[in-house]
Formats: sequence, C-alpha cells, structure tokens
Amino acid sequence: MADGRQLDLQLQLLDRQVVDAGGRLVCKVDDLELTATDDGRLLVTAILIGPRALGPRIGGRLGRWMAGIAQRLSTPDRQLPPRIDFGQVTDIGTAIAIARRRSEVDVAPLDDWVDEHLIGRIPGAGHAS
Amino acid sequence: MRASDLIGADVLDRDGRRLGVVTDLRCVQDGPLRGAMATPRVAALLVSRRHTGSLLGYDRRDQQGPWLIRRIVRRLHRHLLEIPWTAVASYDGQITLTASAADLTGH
Amino acid sequence: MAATAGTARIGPSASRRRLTRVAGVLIVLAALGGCVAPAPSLSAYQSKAARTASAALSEVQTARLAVRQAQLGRIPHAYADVLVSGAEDAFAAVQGTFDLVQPPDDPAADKARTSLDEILSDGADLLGRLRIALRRQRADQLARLAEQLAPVAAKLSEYDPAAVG
Amino acid sequence: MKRLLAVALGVLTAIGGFVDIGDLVTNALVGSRYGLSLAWATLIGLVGICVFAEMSGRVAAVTGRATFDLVRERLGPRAGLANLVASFLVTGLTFVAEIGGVALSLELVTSVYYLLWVPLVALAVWLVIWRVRFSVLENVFGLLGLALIVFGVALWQLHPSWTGLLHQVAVPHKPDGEGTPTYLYYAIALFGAAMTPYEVFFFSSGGVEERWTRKDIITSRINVFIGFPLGAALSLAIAAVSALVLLPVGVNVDTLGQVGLPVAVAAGKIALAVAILGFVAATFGAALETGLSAGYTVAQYFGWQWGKYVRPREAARYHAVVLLSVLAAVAVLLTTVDPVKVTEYSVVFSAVALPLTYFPILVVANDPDYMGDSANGRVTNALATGMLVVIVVASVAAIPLMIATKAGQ
Repeated sequence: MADGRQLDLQLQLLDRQVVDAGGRLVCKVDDLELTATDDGRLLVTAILIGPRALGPRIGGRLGRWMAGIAQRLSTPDRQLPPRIDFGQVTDIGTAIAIARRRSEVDVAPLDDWVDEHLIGRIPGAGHAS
Repeated sequence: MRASDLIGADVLDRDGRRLGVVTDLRCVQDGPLRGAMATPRVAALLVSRRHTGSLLGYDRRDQQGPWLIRRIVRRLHRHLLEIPWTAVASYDGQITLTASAADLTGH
Repeated sequence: MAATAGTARIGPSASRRRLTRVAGVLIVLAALGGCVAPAPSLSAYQSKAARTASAALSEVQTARLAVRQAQLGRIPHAYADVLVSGAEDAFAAVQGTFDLVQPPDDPAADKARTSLDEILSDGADLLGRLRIALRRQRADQLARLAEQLAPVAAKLSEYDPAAVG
Repeated sequence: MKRLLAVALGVLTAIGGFVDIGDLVTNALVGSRYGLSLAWATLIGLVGICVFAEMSGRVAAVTGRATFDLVRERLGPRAGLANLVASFLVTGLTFVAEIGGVALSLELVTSVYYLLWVPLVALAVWLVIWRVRFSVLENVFGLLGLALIVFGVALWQLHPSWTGLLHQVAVPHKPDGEGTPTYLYYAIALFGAAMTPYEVFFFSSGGVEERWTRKDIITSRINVFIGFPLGAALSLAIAAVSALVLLPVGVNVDTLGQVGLPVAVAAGKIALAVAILGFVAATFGAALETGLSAGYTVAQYFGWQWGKYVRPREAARYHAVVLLSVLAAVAVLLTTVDPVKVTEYSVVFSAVALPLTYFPILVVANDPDYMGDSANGRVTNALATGMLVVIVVASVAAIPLMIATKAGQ
C-alpha cells in the first residue's frame, strides 16, 4: 500500500488523531520513534504516546513538569512512553488508522482511572444516549 | 531516538556554519514491510532559517491559498533547503553535514 | 508560533514570559479600572458626577417603566418585582460609589456634589418605598410614588455638574 | 420530503441557536445606548460567523476532524496548548454566563433569587449532556429558541419608522456625546457576541458526532447561510426594540429584565411570557453547547475519545472535563459575580480569542492534502482573508480599548 509515497513527518503525521479498527479515537501521534539501521538508514518504527512523549515537545517548565509527573505515576517496568508499533498502522490520512482495538492498546492509564473512579460510578455511564 | 530530537535541531555545514533549523523530516515509504505498510524512511531534512509557520505547509506547496498567508509564509521560508539524509555526517543535539554551505545553497 | 525544540530557547521564551506577565498586569488593571479612584481634578469629578446622574436616571426610569407596565397589566407581578428590586439595588450601588469619591478642593465641586446628593437620596428613598408598595400590591400608593419619581427623573436628566448654582 | 424536513429543522435550530446570553445582553445594551448606529458590527460579525462556520463545517464533513484537532495539527503542540488554554477559558467564561442567564430568566418568572436557581440549572445542564441524545438536545432547544421571534413581533407592534431604522443601519454614525473609544469598544463586543468561538467548536464537533460526509456539505451550507442571517436579524430586532423603547427615556440595559421590557411595552403579557421562554431556551441551549465545547476542546487537543455517540464510559476523560466545568461554573457564579457583567466581558474576550481558531481552520480549508477538491475557492478566500484582517484587528484592539474605556463606561 502506498509504496514509495512521500511523507513529511511534521506536516502529515505528527499531532494527528489515531483511530482504532472500530472507529474509536485512541490518542494523538505525540511523537515518533526513529530507529537507525546498520546501513545508516533512519526508519520510523513506532508512534509514541502520552505526556512523556508530548512533554518534551511542549518544552519549558510545563513540558518537563508534564513528562515528570507521568514518569512518577508509571510503574518501574515501563520507563518509556507507551508506543504503537508502526506495523499496526493501516492508513495515513486525516487520521491515522491502526489495526487493533483501543482496549487492546494500553495507552491511557488516566482514562481507565477516570472511568473506574469517577465516570463509571455515575448511573447511566454504560449506555450511549 | 524521537522525531522531535531532529525537528527543530540546528543544522551546521562541514565548516561549522549554521544553515538553519530542521523544519520537517521528509520520508519515503520504501522501508521494510511492517504490517500493512512499508516503513517510512527518512530521506531528507527540510531546513529553513526559522521554524515559524512551516507547519502550515505553504513552504512546500505552490498553489495553496489564500494568497496573503501564502505570500507571508513563503517569504519567511524563502531559503528552504531539502538536504538528503545521506549528506548528514552526525546528529547529536545538532546536525552536521558532510558538505559546505556553498555546495548546498548553490551560492 | 510553532514549537522550537532547539537549544536556543532561553531567549525568546523569557521575553515571551515577560510579555505574558505584562499582559496579565494589564488585564488586572482593566478589571480594576471599573473601581473608583479619588477624582484628581474638577473636570474629572464633574464628568464622574454626570455619569453617575445618567446611571441613576437609567435605574429610576426602569422602575417607572416597570410600574407603569405592571399597572397596565402588561408585565406579571414577579417580573415587575425583579425589575424594581434590581433598579433599587443598582441605584444604591451607583449612589454609594459616587459618595465614596473624594471631591477636589473646589467650591464648584462641592456644589455639584451637594445638588446631586440631594437628588440621589430622594431617588433612593422613593425607589425603596416603590418596592415596598409593589410587594404589598398597593395600587394607590404605587401610582402616587411613580408620580413622585417623575420629577426625580427630570432632575437627573437635566443635571449638569458645571451649571449648578 | 424527509430530507426537506431535516433541512428545515436544521435551519430553524440554526436561527434559534444563533442567539445566546451574549447576543441578548449586548444587543439590548448597545441598542439602548447607541440605537442601531452599531448594527454594522453585528452585520460584519454575521459575515464572519458564516465564513467561519461554513469552512469548519466543510472541513468536518470532508475530513471527519473537528476544530481543535486541526488547531494542534497546524500550530503544533506548544502553540496549540496556549491556544487550548485561551479557548477553554473563553468558552468557560461563556458557559458561566449562559448558566447565569438561565438562572436570571427563571428569576424573572418566579422572583426566586437567581443564585438559588444556579445549582439546579447546572444539574439540569449536566443531566441533559449526560443522558439526552445529541440530535434531541440540538433540536429541542434550537426550536424553543425560536420563541425569540417575539422580538420581531414587538418591533412590528411599535410601528417604527422603517426608513429611519434602515437609515441608522445603512449609514453608520456615532451619536453625539459618546467617545470614539467607547463606540469602538461596543462594536467589538457586538462582533464578539455574533462570532463566539464555541459556536464553531460546537458546529464542527456536532458535524462529526452526526457523521457528516461530503454529501452533507450542502445541508451545512443551507443551515449557515439561511439560519445565521435570520438569527442575526433577531439580534438586530432585540437592539431595535431596545433603541425604540429604552433609549428615549434614558434606560441603559444592565439586567436581563430590562432586555424583555420593550416586548411587554410593545406587545403585552403573553408576548413577554414567550420572550422569557425564549430566554430560557436560548441560554439553556447555549449552556449545553458551551459545556460540550469545553470538553471538545480539551479532548480534541489530547486525542481522547469524545462525544455523545459513545457510552460515557468510553469517553471517560471527556465527560470528566464536562463535569468539572459544570462544577467550576457553579463555583464562579456562587461568588455572586453578576452574570450580566460576566456576559459583557465574555463577548469581548471571545473577540480576543477568535484568531486562534479562525486562522488554523482557514489554512486547513485550503489544504489540498486534507480537502482534495473541496478546498476553498477564490471567492471564499477573498472573503475569508478580509475577515481574517478584521478578526485580527478586533482581537488586538479589544484589550487596549477595554482599558481605555474602563470596559465601556
């Protein structure tokens, strides 16, 4: 699909909405992971998500603060920002489509927390209006 | 490494002369197949004197309107360079090229 | 506009921060601008008095209009009550604000103050009685009080701080 | 037939939804002080909101992306965040004003002090956002808002000199004895009232909620180009009755009760009751829109799931933002700040914040990468660029004028 297509990362990939296989909104492309190969090529290998990816891009005190808090709240086995492997990407357009379901991508611990402790406890939270 | 480590980084030529900052990474999707798509490979750096307004896309497209905004943004980026990734000697906070500024800008 | 993730961030962001701070101070000043400062000169005091008179007139006329429409059966009692009470409150606020202004040391200023004060206390008194009569639904009193308010409105509308004597 | 009904419904809700507490208060206030001599500002605002809403509706239909998605994509995370903070604060301020407006309207009916209504109104707003379907919420309050047409009836009943009114509109002039800065300050207030940013957040996000496609562009255009001008006509009617009834006797509007007074004078008790119904519907509807918009802006910046088309649990963070906004609005109102004053400031700050969202939308509406062959044409761009200049001038001038005039004294 789209072999040899030209893609400007900042203009066409960064900060775009990521959408799951069911059309649900997952996250933004907060940053991109680049990996250098042995032969000196640089490849885009993953979408990086969350405050620890976004914070450094915002920069300044606020950005450091944002990334720092997320770092503190994360478990020791997960020192890096959550990532979606580029192999999951099925389409790059006005949104970035991925092959998995949102529930399968463990990207938003805050969402789960808010759901569990606040929104999920309000009657009617389980029904679409 | 992250894309944001390169975007916004200063670009120096072989002799240490500053050319500008990286405003974008131009990729070509011809890397190894990974899932449904070929992996994008960084093919070139877009380098301009400044970063302001490069996100709007006018520096790269001729026809995009409206006229007033296009004029302003293109003027800001009139020294836009596309430098092939193969011309990068090293990247570590700032980017150093293998060529001199004169070779790259043509004057 | 766009984020610069480079190293030369200290300069522009410091000046931006200063700019934000200046903007913040300006907004606070704008908010405080609504409050009263001591009147510095005769002309400033007189224009303050003129503005007070027109603000007070607005409230008196609102109350009169409300009472007249209520008497004609064109507005419900509750609505008239809200309008008249609102006018009374706002009138008191206007009066209170004016009274707190320090007039400049000038006989003309004192005259402007005394004459406006007189009209304002008449107005405040009548508006209070109007509200009481309205809540008690005393039609006869209402008519009389509304009539008494007419000359107050006339005086407020003709009030000229420079020409009181 | 069904399609025609849907289009008619869209237009009617656009009319009813155009007027909110900002339009009510600002138009009545300006009418009672300047007559119709500032109608030009409302008309420029109308052109602006039409251009802005048409573009963002088209972008939403073609790309499925709402306003704040694009703000971050085109401005980047850093400027986008500053933009988010400003837009969120202005929307929040408007939200406070709308909830206060509902409470003040209820006070007019019951003479129960408005602050006692505030928590109940806020609860009702939140419950409707939480449980009622999007299309129902949009249509019911839009249609009830049409009750404000009674201001047009009242204007008719006053038998004004139509040529005189038209002359005031067509030939802008500054009344004697009013300073130029104050005149311009109120021009910006009217402009901001007609062109409030949340209207566009709501319009474009609503388009995404209702899954617009390219086919819906025409519907969205009809809504905008017929509904909004008629809504602006209502705004002008409010200013006109205020100019005819209140201006001559020296009443300057500073309460919601005064806004309705000319209707009673012109057309009596029933008409006034209808007007109050219109107040409640218009402010309640706008409270819903601003409450939803507060959530839209934050969720769209961070890429969270938002919207009413999914179960609240699936959009937990979005609903949390809405809920917290409701609580914050109640807290602000309970400080006894005057909702009418909040309204007056909110319309001016709306004008200040406008370029922040207008500019990215204008750029994206031109971007062939997003829009394909639905990008802006030459005529749209000429109009949109002219509007951009007006919006930037108004935005830059607003705060200095606010300071110079002590907020319009």
